[in-house]
Amino acid sequence: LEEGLIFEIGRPNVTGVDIDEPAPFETRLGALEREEPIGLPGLSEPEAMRHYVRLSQKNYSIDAGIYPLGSCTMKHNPRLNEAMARLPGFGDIHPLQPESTVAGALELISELSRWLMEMTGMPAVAMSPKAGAHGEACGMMAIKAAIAARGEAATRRIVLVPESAHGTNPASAALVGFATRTVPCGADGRVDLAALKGLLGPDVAAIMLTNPNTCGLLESDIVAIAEAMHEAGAYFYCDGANFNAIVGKTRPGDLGVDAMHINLHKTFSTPHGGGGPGAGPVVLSARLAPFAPVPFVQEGENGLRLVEHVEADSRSFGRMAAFHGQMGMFVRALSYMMSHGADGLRQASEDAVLSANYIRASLSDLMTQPFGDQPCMHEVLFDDAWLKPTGLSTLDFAKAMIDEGYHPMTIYFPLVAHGAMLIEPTESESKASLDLFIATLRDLAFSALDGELDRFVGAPHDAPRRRLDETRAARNPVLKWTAPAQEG
Amino acid sequence: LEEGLIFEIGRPNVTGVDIDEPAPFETRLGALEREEPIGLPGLSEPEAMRHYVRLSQKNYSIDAGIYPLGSCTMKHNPRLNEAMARLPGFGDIHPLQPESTVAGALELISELSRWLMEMTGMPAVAMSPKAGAHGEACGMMAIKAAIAARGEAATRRIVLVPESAHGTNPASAALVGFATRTVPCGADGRVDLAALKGLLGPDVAAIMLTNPNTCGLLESDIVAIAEAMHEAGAYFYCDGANFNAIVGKTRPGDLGVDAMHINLHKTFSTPHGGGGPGAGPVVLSARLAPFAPVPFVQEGENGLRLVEHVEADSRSFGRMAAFHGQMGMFVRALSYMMSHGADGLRQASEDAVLSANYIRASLSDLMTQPFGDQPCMHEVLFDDAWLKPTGLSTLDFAKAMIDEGYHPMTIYFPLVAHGAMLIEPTESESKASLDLFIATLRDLAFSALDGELDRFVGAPHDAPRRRLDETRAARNPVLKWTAPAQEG
Amino acid sequence: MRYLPLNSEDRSEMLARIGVDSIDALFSSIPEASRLSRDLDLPLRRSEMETQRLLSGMAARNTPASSAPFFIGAGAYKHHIPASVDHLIQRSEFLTSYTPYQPEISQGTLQAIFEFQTQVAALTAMDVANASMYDGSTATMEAVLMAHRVTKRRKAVLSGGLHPHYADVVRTVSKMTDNDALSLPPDVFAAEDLAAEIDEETSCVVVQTPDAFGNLRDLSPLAAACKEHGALLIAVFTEAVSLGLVKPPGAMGADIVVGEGQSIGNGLNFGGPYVGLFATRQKYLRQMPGRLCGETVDADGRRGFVLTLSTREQHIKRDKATSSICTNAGLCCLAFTMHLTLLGEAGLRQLARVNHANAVDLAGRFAQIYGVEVLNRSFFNEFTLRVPGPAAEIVEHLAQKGILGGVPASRLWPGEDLDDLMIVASSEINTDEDRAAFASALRGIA
Amino acid sequence: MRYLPLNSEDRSEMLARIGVDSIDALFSSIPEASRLSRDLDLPLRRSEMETQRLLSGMAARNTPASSAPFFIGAGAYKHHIPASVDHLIQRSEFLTSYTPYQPEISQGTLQAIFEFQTQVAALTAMDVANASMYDGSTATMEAVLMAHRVTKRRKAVLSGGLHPHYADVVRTVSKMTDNDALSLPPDVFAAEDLAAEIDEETSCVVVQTPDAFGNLRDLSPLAAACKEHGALLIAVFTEAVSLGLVKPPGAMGADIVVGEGQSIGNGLNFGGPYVGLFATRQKYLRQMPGRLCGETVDADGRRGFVLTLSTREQHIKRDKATSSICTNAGLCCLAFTMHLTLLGEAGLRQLARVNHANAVDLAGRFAQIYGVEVLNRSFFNEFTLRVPGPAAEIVEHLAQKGILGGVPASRLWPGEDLDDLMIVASSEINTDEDRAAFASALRGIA
Repeated sequence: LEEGLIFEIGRPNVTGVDIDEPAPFETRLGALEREEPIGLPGLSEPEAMRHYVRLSQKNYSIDAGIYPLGSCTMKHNPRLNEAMARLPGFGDIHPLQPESTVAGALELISELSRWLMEMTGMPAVAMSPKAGAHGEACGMMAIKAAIAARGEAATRRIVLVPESAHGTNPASAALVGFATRTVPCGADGRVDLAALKGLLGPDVAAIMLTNPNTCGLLESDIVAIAEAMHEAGAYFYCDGANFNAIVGKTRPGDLGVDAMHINLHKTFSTPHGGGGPGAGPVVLSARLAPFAPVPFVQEGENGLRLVEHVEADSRSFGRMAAFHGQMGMFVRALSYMMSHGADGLRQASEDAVLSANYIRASLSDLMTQPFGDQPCMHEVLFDDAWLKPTGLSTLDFAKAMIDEGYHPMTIYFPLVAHGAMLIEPTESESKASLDLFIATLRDLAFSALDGELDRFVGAPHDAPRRRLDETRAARNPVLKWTAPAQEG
Repeated sequence: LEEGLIFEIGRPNVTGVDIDEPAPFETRLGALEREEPIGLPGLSEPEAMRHYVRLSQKNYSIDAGIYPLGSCTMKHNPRLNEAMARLPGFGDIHPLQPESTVAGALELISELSRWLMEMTGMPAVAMSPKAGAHGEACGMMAIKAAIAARGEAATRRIVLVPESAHGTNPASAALVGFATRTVPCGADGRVDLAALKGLLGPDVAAIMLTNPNTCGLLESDIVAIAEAMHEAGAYFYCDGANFNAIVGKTRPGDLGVDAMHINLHKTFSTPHGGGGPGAGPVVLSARLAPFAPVPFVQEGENGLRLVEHVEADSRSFGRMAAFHGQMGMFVRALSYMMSHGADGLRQASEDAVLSANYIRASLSDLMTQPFGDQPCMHEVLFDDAWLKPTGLSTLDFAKAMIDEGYHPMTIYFPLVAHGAMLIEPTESESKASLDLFIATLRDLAFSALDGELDRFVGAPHDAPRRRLDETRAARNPVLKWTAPAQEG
Repeated sequence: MRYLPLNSEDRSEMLARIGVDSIDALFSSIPEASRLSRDLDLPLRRSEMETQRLLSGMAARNTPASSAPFFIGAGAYKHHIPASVDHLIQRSEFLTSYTPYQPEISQGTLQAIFEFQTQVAALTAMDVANASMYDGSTATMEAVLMAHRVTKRRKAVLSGGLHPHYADVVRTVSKMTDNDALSLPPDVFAAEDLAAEIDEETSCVVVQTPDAFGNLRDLSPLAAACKEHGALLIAVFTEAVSLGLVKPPGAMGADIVVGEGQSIGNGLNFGGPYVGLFATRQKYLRQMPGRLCGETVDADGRRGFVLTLSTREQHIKRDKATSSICTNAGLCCLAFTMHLTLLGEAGLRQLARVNHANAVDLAGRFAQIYGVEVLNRSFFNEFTLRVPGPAAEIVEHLAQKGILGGVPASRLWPGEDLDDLMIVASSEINTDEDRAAFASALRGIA
Repeated sequence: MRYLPLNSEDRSEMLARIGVDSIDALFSSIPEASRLSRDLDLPLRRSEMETQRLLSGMAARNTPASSAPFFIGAGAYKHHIPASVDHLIQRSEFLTSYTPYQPEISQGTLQAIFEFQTQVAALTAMDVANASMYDGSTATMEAVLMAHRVTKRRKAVLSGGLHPHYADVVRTVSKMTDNDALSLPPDVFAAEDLAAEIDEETSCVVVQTPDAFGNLRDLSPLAAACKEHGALLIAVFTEAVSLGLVKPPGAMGADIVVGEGQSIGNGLNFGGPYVGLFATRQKYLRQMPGRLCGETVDADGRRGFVLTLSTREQHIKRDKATSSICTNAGLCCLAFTMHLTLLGEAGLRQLARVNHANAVDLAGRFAQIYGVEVLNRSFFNEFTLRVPGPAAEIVEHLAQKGILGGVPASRLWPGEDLDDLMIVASSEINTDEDRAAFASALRGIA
């Protein structure tokens, strides 16, 4: 059964909400009452329920299968966390209630901050950024403010970004008014330290480095990089998207990092929700801490206190967003952290790395790796060199996985690998699940190498949709429903 | 992907629950500690989540499509009701808490009773029966107790049951120690009044009559039947499974009914949950009210009071089950009733009847009805006469519906129709949904009449399973998993 | 009305297709005198917000178990249920599906039932289990009726340690069917001699362990006595978690094992819905009440599950059925299975150990209170206290102090001179502080 | 640990396949000196029950909106959300899916986004809407940056009626990028002359309606002034429900419309997660930030949906992208769409009417209190009160009396001499009794 759009199945005079008629009253809208129809369809509750249940059934989900998207960290989302975020004491409090009525909320933010600071070895954290990229912007703003405070605003305007970086890195740097310069990647998949040093100078504000990097490799020169940056008067921003690989094993603060955002929705399992919401708190070194944005929770004489404005003697660079950050995500992340504890968090990182290497070791005889077969961290990167003789693309291979019941891995990222396939199993998969996944990929790989092209070129065959025409969508964008022209 | 049994994928030393080790202590188990392994597999939380999510995806559900099971009343299950039943004040109270701590629970039971009594026009209700059949047993026990109180226990031992009755009716009568005798059905699908009268005598305790009956027809002689029963010194038990057709239109009490169970999970939409739980309160006439079982909530001087035992001067026949009934279902049902109100409840019955007749009118040219084309109540009954020339069975037709994305109707019930197909759309379907359902059935019917047998005989083709071998299951029952024999 | 998709335009079109003028034409078979010519004397429809407000108001007039130190058991137990269980049973595909009569599109429910049956058989150490009964009390009643069928005898002997509600249910049905149910008096110390009550008319002996006073009972001698007289031994439990730590009835010779499954996966709910467990020996399979799920294969030879042996059931056998049960406790047994799967063998054993440890700790605290006495020699997570004075008043006092502290025996067995006894349970939900608060409050009152 | 499926046996086997001796061998690329050689100074793992207990304890130290007469708005609004919305967004397939980069197995999310985009465009009366931003404040910031790109100018004029947090966010980014953001002083009476501030360097004017003081503003004259100077008009709203009753910005000539969508489908959550709405005119499509979903067909010609125009986005365009946003507010926009679908046109209009009626009623009650003054000539469901004395103290007093009664203007605009103003909202959740209690309490204090 095909499911139409609400605009096709709904009607403007149908509603799934009963609202009592108000007593007669005189409006006070000035002359600004809406006159025209809005054009919104309504559905009764049974119809709405069915519509969205049916839509949901067209989605893949981590609850139903492994979601091996490298760099995205699709792991188990405990339902305890959902229940906790929905406690009225968290879910049903207003950001501008009197402080005396939200003591527990401030306590939660403070407690979460403590965990984040200890895990990262950093002395401060800005809680308000709303997602990873927003956190990057926050970190870069702190760096910019620090540079301005040193009187170097006009000269230090360059941010170094490795080839393998997430696209958000250069975009966030640009948002904050920096120019970016690319740092090449060495033959081992890591930043070329010599090349990096060659780029350093009085015009360089910072480097944005993902660690472990997007090739799934730990930047082993990281301490040297940090030292080089600091010697050159620049800052070290770390993209924390892959922090889940190293929790409890090493601390960014101990490596010389000045700022790092933490994706609560990756490392600490607040669910992705089909694209969000996330949360991106940013830990800051002592050098950057004074520039942290408002609001923040401060330990005061009478307990915790909420600072909502840049106070007179403050060097805070300003505000990232309205209110106090992604409280709903804070609750989920703290629930996750408290459940794991120090021991469980380290074990989770170890299991994530173990599982990625297990996949690597189980596929490396068939599939090629751009930087050779070396231990990886929480994700393993293959390229398409091994597919060359077959004429198939990474996309074909990925789409064929769908017919086997799997969501594909991340493809064509990072850009440093040709036809990249980046696999991140996370710690949430059982060995049986990994074994079946490996067996399926091996079967597909043999099939590709044996020339069974139909299995790939037409894929997927068994999904709610066959391969979709993305070019057509972009060439003639249809971005909303419009009523078909009336006949007649 | 196939999903194994927990016994195949789980391991006894794996757990998805963290439980702290207790401080050392001395057991006080006597000598009765368990020694042998239990044989229970465990799954970590992510594995358990995935296992049951995947299993769920093999189920049809009312949320995803029309579920036209006649006599089962699969209607929309509002999620408000689920939320209300989970309020800690309802879901997390113990049946033996001090009465002073459950005032709201008694209030809810009292309020629900009030609604049930007014809707049925009956002066009393026994709340504790756990499902429809349990309610039938409760009603029959009240009748038996009343007969015994009249000193006729030894003589009045026969219960009349129409051919078209639910199987629970004779089974419940038998459970209570009655013998049953079958009342034939007339050419119009209704009880043959003359035949019924012929069966009456001093040995008859009661009739169990479903109204509207299982052919979807209202027993239009009902008042005469009630009078005949009463004149003969017998009682009139009404099976309330189909009460949803007549709420607000007529009241069983006004028709002369002495006892009727109400399926809260049918008429009042507490969800079926794949087979339960239900709830089957029984309304009672003034003649039967004194015999109602404990416990019950009584209006006392200081408000409501819970009566848990048969008190000295009471004629209560005893107890149906531990504690006070299906509280969780009570909350859901009352939430449903309060949402609808008197107006909405009547409208729901009208819409249910309207929808059934709409289906009837839209299919009656193709499919045959055992008692001719006459207005039906909330469900419409077809037989297989029209399928005769095709050689196909009702089962084949039903299974073919699965391939079209539909759950089949009730088949082979009631027994009075040959190859019965009993369709109940309920009030929850939109006209668009009904139209599509009708179009699909018409298409299938034409296909059958055109001799496209493959579409039916092999059906279903596109379900999680093809047709299952029920004979094999019954011949050699395998009712639990057993470990495969070890190799070696 | 938000739940009704049809609007007046739809209704008119549909009436037109049907060929009648008005909706009332479709109700014309109701005798005119019996048609309701007025509105029901009930409130009109309410918005979701208003309904929620009213029901929340009622709920607020109850004291939830989670809001107070909580020690009530006596047939219903509060345990921590993992959040994932409630999430999973609310999946549309489980919550809003029907009894799996069409197996091809109900494999989810069917496979879960098959897992449930296997788990229950393992827990009880029996051969076969059914797909659930309404609750423990009705399962007990069904077990007695089954024993009558098997033995073709009509007398049940009920232990004085059987939950009194369960005994009431059995007695009520026995009275209706002119069967005999011999109830022994409340057996606080598990000292009754049940074997002495068995005669050649006895179809079954019904005995509970842990019993209603919390005592653990060794059923083996009784099983031997039953066997000797051709009677069946029906073992009952109300606390399924106990089976993680104590010897299962099946290992002590029970012929039928029934019990309440609420305490695994299901909340208190003021007494329902709960889930009745029912297991027996293979040889009695065809006399078993209730639904059964069995394994089979589909047309392609793939394993699948179906409801089976329905020739025992009411919809086929009608008045000759082994039970009148139809709707059972589907979703509750699903919750049971999910929780037990999360626990697994290791988790259940650990959970049971913690329960026992907490009860032992609590009993130890009470032992130090002058005038209070723990009567049990053995127990799992529940025991009986003798208190100085009417237990009902003490329980009420405790409630006023914010402690839900147990059930007075007089509430369960009124008129049996047990006024100074109360039954107290302690599970993993109780903290040290909870137990200390209870002991301290009791010391203050007693 | 309950969330980790691997046990030590699994780990050993996996290490063996990998060919290393220990897990630490896989972490050998961490410089030895930087390896953490101790446990983190944090508690060890906790059971679900214990975690729940601790977090519930924190939650209990807050006062939920539903527990008191509640009148706080100022950018976040409490409305009744149908229970079905929260149920639906918790479906595994929505909650635990990723951004729909693989459209063939993400049609559920994609179709819902397409519905969302259409709904937002309709509500705002604009041509195109994106798939959501983080919240209203960041959407406003993105709108200003977009206006700079479109006009190739660098100066934004910010109305004194703009939510001060929103203004702060715009100013913060402007400062970082050496752009100019001219903020007008708090404009209590909607009396500022924004048109007078537009010059040839002005890229955009940012104006909110209903504004932060609750006033409704006619944007049409300002739109004309913007057009005249080649600047864009950015219209902002923080209360999406208002669009059911008031003239939409698109009908008054706005070029970009941004706003907070929280109040439809989303709870208060102490400020987040919320959902930023972003709509503009077709001609500016390629300058738009954020994700877009578009219609296309699959290999069989069936309609389907995909993410499109990603050449604007960071993962393709990197430092030339129209925004750095990646993760947006997916699940919140889903909740928005579901709630709005349940409302439909008729429901939204009725909801908006009830909100307005309740606010008018409340304002009427306040008008009768000596010393208290409603300052607005027009408003939707929120207005500004002048009170005799510091509003911050009055709000605190009200809280102590169990009423959550509004936001002191001094909390939003500190140091601006607005100490005697408070901003008060009233939605459909307020009963007559709530409003009477508020008025009576205020009379007692003021």
